[in-house]
Amino acid sequence: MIINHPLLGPRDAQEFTYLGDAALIDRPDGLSYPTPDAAMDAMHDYLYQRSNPAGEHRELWYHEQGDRSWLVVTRNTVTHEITRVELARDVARMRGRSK
Amino acid sequence: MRYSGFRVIREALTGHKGWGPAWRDATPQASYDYIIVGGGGHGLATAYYLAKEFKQARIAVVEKGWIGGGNVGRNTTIIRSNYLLDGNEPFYEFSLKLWEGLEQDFNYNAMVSQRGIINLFHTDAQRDAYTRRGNAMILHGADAELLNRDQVRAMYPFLNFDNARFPIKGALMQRRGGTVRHDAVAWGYARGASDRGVDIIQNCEVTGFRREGGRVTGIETSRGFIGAKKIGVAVAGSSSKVMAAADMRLPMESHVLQAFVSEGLKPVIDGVMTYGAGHFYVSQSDKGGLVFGGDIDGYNSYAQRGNMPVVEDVAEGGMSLMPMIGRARLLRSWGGIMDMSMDGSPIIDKTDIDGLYFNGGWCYGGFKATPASGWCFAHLLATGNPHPTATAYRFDRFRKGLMIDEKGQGAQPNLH
Amino acid sequence: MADLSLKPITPLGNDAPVRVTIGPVTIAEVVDSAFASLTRRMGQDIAAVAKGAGIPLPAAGKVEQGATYGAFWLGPDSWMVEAPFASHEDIVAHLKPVFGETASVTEQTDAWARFDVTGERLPALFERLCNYDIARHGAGSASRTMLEHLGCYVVIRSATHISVLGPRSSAQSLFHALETAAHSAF
Amino acid sequence: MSQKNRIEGGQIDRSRSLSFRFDGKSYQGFAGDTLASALLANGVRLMGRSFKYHRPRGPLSAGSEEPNAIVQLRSGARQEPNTRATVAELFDGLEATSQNRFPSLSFDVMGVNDLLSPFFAAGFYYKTFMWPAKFWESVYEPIIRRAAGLGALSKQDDPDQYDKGFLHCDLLVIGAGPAGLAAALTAGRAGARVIVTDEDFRLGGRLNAETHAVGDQSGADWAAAVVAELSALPNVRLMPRTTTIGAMDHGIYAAVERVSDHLPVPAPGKPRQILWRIYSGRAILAGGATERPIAFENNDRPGIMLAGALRAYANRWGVAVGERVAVFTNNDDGLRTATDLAAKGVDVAAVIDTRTGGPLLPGIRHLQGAEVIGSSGRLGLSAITIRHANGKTETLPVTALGVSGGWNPNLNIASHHRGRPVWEESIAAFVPPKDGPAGLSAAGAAAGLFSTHAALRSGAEAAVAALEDLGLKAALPDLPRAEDAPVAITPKWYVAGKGRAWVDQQNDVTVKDVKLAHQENFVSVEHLKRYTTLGMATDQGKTGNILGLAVMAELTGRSIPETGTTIYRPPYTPVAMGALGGRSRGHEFKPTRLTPSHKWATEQGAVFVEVGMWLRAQWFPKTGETTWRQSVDREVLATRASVGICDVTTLGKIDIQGTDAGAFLDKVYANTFSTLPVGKVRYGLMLREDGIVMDDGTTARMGENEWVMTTTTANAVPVFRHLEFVRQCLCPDMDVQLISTTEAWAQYSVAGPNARKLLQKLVDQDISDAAFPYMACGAITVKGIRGRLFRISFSGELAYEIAVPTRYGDAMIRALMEAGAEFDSVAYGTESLGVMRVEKGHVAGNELNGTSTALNMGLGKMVSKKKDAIGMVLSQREGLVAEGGYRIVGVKPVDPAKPLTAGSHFLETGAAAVAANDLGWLTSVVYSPHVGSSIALGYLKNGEARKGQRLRAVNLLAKTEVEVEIVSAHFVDPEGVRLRG
Repeated sequence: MIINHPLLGPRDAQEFTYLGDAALIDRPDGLSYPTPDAAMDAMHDYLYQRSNPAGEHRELWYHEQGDRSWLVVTRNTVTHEITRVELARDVARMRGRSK
Repeated sequence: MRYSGFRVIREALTGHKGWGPAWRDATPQASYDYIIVGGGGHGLATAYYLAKEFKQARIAVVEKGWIGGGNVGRNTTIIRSNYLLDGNEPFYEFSLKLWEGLEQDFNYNAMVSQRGIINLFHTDAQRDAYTRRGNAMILHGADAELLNRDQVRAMYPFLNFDNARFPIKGALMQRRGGTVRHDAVAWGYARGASDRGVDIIQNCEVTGFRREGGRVTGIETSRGFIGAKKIGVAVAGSSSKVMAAADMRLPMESHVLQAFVSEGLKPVIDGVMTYGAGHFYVSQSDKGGLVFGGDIDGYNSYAQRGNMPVVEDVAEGGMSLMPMIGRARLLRSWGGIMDMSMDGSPIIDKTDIDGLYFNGGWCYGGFKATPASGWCFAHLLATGNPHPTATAYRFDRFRKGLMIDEKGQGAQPNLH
Repeated sequence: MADLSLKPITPLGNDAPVRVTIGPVTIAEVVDSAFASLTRRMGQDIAAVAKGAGIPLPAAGKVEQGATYGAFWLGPDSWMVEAPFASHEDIVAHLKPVFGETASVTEQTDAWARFDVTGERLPALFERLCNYDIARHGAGSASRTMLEHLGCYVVIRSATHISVLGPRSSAQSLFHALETAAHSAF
Repeated sequence: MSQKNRIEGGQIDRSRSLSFRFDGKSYQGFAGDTLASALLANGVRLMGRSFKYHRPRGPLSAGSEEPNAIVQLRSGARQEPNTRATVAELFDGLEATSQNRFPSLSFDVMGVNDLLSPFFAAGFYYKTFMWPAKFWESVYEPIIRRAAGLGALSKQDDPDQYDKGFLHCDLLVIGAGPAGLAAALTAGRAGARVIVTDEDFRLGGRLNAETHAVGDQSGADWAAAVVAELSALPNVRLMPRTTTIGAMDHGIYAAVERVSDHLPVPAPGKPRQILWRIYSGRAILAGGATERPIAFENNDRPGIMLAGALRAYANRWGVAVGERVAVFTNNDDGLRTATDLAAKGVDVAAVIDTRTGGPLLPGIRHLQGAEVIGSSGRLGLSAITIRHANGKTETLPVTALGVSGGWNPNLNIASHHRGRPVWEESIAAFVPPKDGPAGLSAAGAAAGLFSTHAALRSGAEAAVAALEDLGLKAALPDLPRAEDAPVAITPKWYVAGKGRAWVDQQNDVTVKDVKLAHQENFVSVEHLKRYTTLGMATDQGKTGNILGLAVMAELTGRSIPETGTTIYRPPYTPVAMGALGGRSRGHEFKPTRLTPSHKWATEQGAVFVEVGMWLRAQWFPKTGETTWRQSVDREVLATRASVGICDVTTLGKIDIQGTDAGAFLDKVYANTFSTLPVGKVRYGLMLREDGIVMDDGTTARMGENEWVMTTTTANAVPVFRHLEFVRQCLCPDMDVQLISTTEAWAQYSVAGPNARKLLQKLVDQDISDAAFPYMACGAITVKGIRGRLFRISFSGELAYEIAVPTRYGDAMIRALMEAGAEFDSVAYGTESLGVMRVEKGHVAGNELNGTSTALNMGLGKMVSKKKDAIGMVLSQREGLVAEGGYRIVGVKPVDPAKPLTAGSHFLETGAAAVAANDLGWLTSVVYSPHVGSSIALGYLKNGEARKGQRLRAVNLLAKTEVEVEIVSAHFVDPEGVRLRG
């Protein structure tokens, strides 16, 4: 596969390491819950539950053998067609993450 | 119709006119007591044991395409019970015992062949881990041996012992491990189930579950609604898709695993071998092809095909382990979809919806599990309780911190 | 008392750099440049000071050579700065005063084994080593890519001069790969 | 030697005669021959035996689709089983032997299978061999395995080299026949980067095998002229002997170039084959078409071949396969074979045409509405039996028969993304799917366009369209005149009859087997294939598959498109494993990482061990030491008594800078770091999000905003990846910068009571306990060289880790040993490192096993609940904090003489060896010269409470057990006095 890196252009996916669903960006704040159980519920859903769609999938790839950018790649899991590639850092900020 | 050597001879002399269909092609009835969604190995085995061992009736298996067309028809045919953890080992040993009696049980020669499996190790840490595992296996009543380098060499002299980047130091061996003719497993279960009155319905795709007050009452299919008291889903490769129709998210991702077969060769590799320093495992089929594979491609996929990096990675492992295969030719590659769970172990459990049961998340260990998976799923469906060897395969183990993580990779499906 | 002063060795483990010629190409171990990574700190602007100090900050995928300093792009807001080893052995000491707390600077000289490949038909060699399209990118391009299972920087200084920077501990494996590929290609 | 069947003409170089051997017998051929054409020229038709019935077989084809003429090429370590004689390029001294026969090809005792064939019908083995149960493995299967298989591996290492590479182009053209050449010409002249691959050693495809003209020259001459023009274009790369084996994602194609297979041995330094990964903007499949036979009784005898092949042998190789030939066809293309052979003076006895009406061939006995219903000849065709339109039968003596059932486009690659082929009635064949790989189009015969004119035109047009997609302009070249005959075919799949009519010749699948599969409900094409093995031979059913499914379609009453095809998968033709492995084998399987002290350690005769990619010194044998234990005991005792030195460069080092670095470390470590003063080091515990320990190590604060993290050797890469994930994806606004410095610094551990004394001789600054206390760190100089010093200890002794730029690493170890001489300092390796860390109770690889928590490791208190560090929340799940869980303990044998074994399990005294009684296991075992016995760390259920208890450490693999005492994991200096000394 070829991932069209937003900064470097087309690169062989072999240079990247795959993590999984881009929802892993949306990490809950473990201290923001009324009880430890509630925090565990939220963290459990975050870490273990997956939509795993047959079709469009937003997912995290790390350019390990390249510039070490984490990317959010929008890819069809049935055809492998890639329709969008973004820097994960930008996506994280768009989702309201900061420090 | 019972198969036997005499029968084969008689048919041969009379032009094979007497052979009937191996299984009936059934058309859906209005309703059943049990519907098994998925006509793969696990689904067919479930129906077979429901009828034969748990004396249940009014059972149907519905299959989207043709039976045995999923991973049971597309794998590297290995059976073994060389697991480490308490949650797994009893189940896989139960499965191996079922394999050992399978052909006589369902009167079909699936060519269960216990020619032994060895896991090579190349470091002291791997040796320690295999020692721990071998002991765990024996504690669970399985067989295990630790071979030293010379014992491995005597067994497979053509391995790379003298010019290796990662020298072979020994191996964990399970003599009762081996291979099975994978397609025949599906056909044998289908035939056995069909003979016991199970309706096998091909080309019937499930499009939804009908629910009334928190319990399932049947399935919507491409061939209309079919009612059911209990529904068991065993659709490896499509688990998330099918369960989404019941509004469930699963702790798993679907990944593609490629596997390969070489041209037919005279016998050279007797048993099954896994390489401890690369992603490569191999056996040789009765037909002569080297059947081998390695790692999954590593990204979510339903495409049933992979890409070159893994093909090359596997070949590099093979060439570094047994440089003689440089002149053997790869004949065919294929890709199957693995439901990779979050700890690398499966789920056989009730769902929160009454009457709906789930069997999946087998990663790439599903084939060897087929008999026990069918038996244990049938047990759960028929009795409502998990089979003693499958009590750990629960949905809530992740929430409770009771993961069954053989590889110690954590919630990273593509590393299991 | 014995002389305890320290003498350096090359990445390939010798007193002097190695150099071989195979067909039209020469592969040379290079030890006369010092390297440091330069990364802009959050919210800082370093363009002006860099310019003032003659330190180029090339765009993504590019390499640029200044009078004393050269640099190629490592990642977002991050560059590998090169300078002559003789004058800049302690390159960090040169760069810190320039950037102060506006950038993070880390010595990288000995993190890498540098091999310069010179000669004609370099694409014919590199097509057997990495998937980086030498012909399309051309002179002035630089990229990290996979080469013989190693993460290496391929720096195209000109059509006939390419530097390969690989992990220093794997210098021998990398050099062997370059040699083998050259024999295979020419 | 006479080449009795050689006739004039063809593209062979008669000035270059080549000698070769087949089954020990010597023959002559010419440059340009294949092994098959050369053998046929010499009158040899029998070249192989079939898989199941061991039937005598000769070539069916003249190309890579060959199912029958499968031989063993070369000998010794280069022995190459299952080689298709029809594509094996002849070279001087070529050596080939027939395979799958005993004792000889002409007399094969396994031929008895043919007589027993009624018992070996499709799937018979599923119905028998089940009694008694044990007999399968012990009796039946071994016999089957011995009988199965085709050629044999040498069991020796492949002596040849292989290579890999990456190519980039705008347009990839797969196949260099008329369509491919026209496409390449169009794109090449437009200046696009073009790559043309063709499996043949001579470019031109069918143009080399046909007689009709292209423009005013012969097809072969036109092809040669175009090839000459293309070779002159710098932007075009012609790759003969290169098979494109598969379509991957996003325009990537895999191709294998056979660089040296046409040579006796590869030239020095040159590979046998190269695997190319081709990155294309667009691709055109111009792979031509494959002819299919018509099945009839005994249609598999040597001498019976595809009509197009019979023609190709005559036109391209100047070989008349038989002195008297016939043609059996259901289409006009078959008639060409008759006319071409007749024109070459070959005696064409008859053309048996299943069709009626239409013009008769002039001057040739053209029997319309007739069928071939049988053949005879034990080891080769001697006669065929014809049934005339009027029902009369006739036996016609011929030694060769050309059969044509029509042509199938070679669409495989277009279906590699699982697109389903489309049935085209007008040619009675499947054409490429509409939903093939993105960017791939088909042209010429591969697209079902069979005339030369249509091939040329479609190739050129496909190129124009492909370039347009890429924003490049190309003009249609003025194409030469060429034949444009329409396809005239009346489908005929098999001739009904009592006997066996072969569908898959190599695997011996007959029409009867297909019928039996149908009878037993194996009607899906996938079931048909798997039950009968149709299409599973080395040719993957290139000639037989469509035939088989046509028969099944007829039986089920479904149409052929309804019946469908099986899935097309890579590779297009079989590929040598060596090519897929490339250079990565032997010691080059993976790169080797060497430590800075490697050169010195080698001089010391150190024993090395693989640690990941690293080679590390395991121990340093001294003269007189005969066992590794002696060396390791000496190293450990000397270190604890005085001072020892160990290269610890392999530990991961990560430079962490930025104003938020402290907060960042608080996020990724379970314990707190932001409070650490400058100049101090702290031990850190890193968790995965699931609460399991990921890694541990020390992190030093070198400056206000400058930190240096160390990781374990094994986890350096995953930890860095994890840090980048937290930095970019979870905390995108933190001011933190990361870079690895693992390779930049050579780092040595100097441990033991005399460590300070030794180091002070080299370090220019004061490192007294007052100036440089326990857990201090800082920049120093070593004889004027910049360095770093960390006062940390893994051994429990007074210890430091000192770092200098890697280029000085070699000098540093020499200097340390020199300076340490007065203290009898020793160098120690990974074994002693392991002994001392176990003596001190430090966890390492065997304890950091990916399933253990801080609590398991006795480090539970390190997990701060006050901050939301990665893994904190989930580390508190009930299953992970349950009472009685695994805790790390120290283990000692009650009898010091008894050795322990890592991996042994804990059982209580008297408890049966069953899983229910399993209490845990020994993780790490060493011999401690300090304790004077084997000691171990272990994970033990409720371990804390069991200290002082006696248990059994059982190793059921070796049938040994040792009574052990559970003790504290700290075997030396539990109070930690020494390291603060």
